[in-house]
Amino acid sequence: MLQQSLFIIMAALVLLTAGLVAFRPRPIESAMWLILNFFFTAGLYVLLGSHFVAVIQILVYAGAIMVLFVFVILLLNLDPKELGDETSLHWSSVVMFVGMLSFLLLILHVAGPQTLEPMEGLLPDSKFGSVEALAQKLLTDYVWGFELAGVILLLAIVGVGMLAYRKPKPKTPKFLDHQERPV
Amino acid sequence: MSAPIAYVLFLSFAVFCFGACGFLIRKNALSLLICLELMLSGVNMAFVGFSRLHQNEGGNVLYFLVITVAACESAIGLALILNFFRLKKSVRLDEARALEG
Amino acid sequence: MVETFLSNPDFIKWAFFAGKILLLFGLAFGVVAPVMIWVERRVAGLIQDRYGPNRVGPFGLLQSLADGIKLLLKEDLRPTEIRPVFYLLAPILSVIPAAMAFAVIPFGPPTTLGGLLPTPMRLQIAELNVGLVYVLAISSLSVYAIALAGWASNNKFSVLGSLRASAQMISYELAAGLAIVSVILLSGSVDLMAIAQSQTEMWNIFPGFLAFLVFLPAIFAETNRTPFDLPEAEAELVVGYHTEYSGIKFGLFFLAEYVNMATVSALCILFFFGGWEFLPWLSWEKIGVDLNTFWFIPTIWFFTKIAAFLFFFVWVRWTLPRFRYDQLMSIGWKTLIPIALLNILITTTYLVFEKAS
Amino acid sequence: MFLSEYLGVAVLLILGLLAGCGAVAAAWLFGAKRYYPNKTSAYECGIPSEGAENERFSVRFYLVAVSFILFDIETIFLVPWALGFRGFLDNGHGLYIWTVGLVFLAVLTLGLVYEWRKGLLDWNT
Repeated sequence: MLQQSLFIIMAALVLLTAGLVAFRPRPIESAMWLILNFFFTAGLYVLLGSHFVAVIQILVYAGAIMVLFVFVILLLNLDPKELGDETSLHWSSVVMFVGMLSFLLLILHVAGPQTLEPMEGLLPDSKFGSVEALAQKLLTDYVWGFELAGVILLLAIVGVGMLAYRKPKPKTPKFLDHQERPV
Repeated sequence: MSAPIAYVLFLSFAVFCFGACGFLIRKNALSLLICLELMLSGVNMAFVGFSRLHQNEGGNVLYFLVITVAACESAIGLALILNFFRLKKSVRLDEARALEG
Repeated sequence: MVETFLSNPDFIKWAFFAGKILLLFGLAFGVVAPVMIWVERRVAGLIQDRYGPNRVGPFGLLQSLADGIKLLLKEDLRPTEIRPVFYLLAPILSVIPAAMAFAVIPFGPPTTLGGLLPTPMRLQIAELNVGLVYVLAISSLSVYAIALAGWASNNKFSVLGSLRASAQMISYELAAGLAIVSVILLSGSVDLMAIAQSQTEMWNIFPGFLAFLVFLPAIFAETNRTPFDLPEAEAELVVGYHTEYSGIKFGLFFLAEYVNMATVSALCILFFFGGWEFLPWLSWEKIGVDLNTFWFIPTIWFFTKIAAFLFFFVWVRWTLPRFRYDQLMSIGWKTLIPIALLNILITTTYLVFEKAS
Repeated sequence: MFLSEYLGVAVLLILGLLAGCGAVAAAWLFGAKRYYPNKTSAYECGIPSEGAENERFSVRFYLVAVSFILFDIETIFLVPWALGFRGFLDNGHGLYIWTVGLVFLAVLTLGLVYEWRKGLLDWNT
């Protein structure tokens, strides 16, 4: 029973921070709320039993990707008029949001009531959610995914290299003093 | 005895909806990418939820692949935003009018 | 009535749990930080052939207490054009990861505390089986405090200092992560208790010397200690990201730095110097120490190793000169990371072909 | 059952939070508050600060953060590989796991070499 109540609390916190991320105007605030959201999602994954995934969620999302976002927000150091903070909360988006949620209730109703029973507990010695079980699965069935992830990372490195880097113009002239300079 | 799969799915769909709504109503590029990260995090929740339901590690492995794509996507997205900022001196999306007829 | 209360296992389990937390939290925040301030200034005096603080209390022992009270009572200066929420959030955000990092550090073999506990329990606050990755995750969170501190104080020097400090911490965290991968290869486990127990015969520093060569500069850079503390250097950047902080907020940054230093040196000992084992080939069992009665000897030996390592931190600070910023970054990216990748290659090839033969 | 492990983490989180907020609140409570303009202006070694308050900084910091993410994810993939290495080694698939890991490492070392040659890692500014 403790698990259910903890799950409800964690889910409520995740939804609260997700709403704050979506509807707070300034990017630095929504970035901070998103970091909190990732923490509560990691807590949710712990409740679902996958410990390694929860720690990776903190390490990669909250510890690496959001650092990049905070860096760019600090780097650009914009004052509000350049930011375009005002959000155009249009009634169409509210309707769309409610439509999506009701659509989900429809699916759950069609999928059948058995989705509402609690998932059966883990066996005491089951290694679900640990690093060994994931390593076993990752390196046998999903080896091609493992290699292709490396290739995707390489593509991203090359892409960023092309997009964001300009060769600095050589400030000092190329000619040394004793060489003559073209007129 | 963990929570039913319906709760996990409902939660992941709701987080995805928040991300999608934030994506549609924001006017500056940085918040756009932040809401995109929120949508990806919602999708990850569904993967882990199903992985827990069938007690099979496949969902967790897919979670890893989605994280790789999310990181590469936000890296490239921010590179584009930096170039856009270098051009237009602001990240307001209303400035991006070059393609308007 | 009291015996039944004392002897029922639940009470003992929770008392043991609370005792572990109080011991580690009290040690880290109450003992390590003040004593380290005192040790740092005394050793600096020793190296520069002068006295350290010796006015307040015997041998100046109460000096750090006096500093603490002074910091508390100083004026709560708040410059005008700061961003108030993030200005106050930054010192708090620097203390939280420091406090959470030592949750998984084991400080002794599983014991029954000389018969007090019904079953042998682990001397570890949180027995996570993903302990190592948890430590990596928490140490990657301490970048936020520095980035926010610089940006919130809205001062040119502090913004530049905070960007440089976080860029340095990021690149050396990467080198530390790759060094830890080869430690996992050597010890074959991610749980910190298992890593320490796998080193009874051979410490990891002998097969994994290259990994240690990468890990040591990485932990110096991660806690912004010399020779990697350019962003905090008084001469260059006016104390870098905490220029606008004064009083206890400034003190919190240093408290977090010292606690991080203790945690990181405990990790280095666990990974490479065999945790609480006596000597490389002389584990406690070999010497014949009966761990049931003398259960506390490995723990005390572990804490003396940490103290030695902290002394090494201070000793390096007052002997080595500071790196220039481009040297510092090129060391991080162009020497440490290639060496770490090379080390992974060597370790795996050694393991495969040693197994094959 | 397994939740009690995370209780330690939660307690330490709360203790850290209390220590931080307690210290800041104590400073706010005890500290004197005599502000006057030249004390509360930004610190410029005494001379009034000139130059734009938020001029732009070089894109170098962005490049470091991006390469950090991409190589951090490489470390994430290497952790399960390093852990599963011994298991595969014991039941005879040593060479298989070796080649899998080495291909992954080679691809990403290629990325590092690309960054090195293109000059993304130089800090001559």
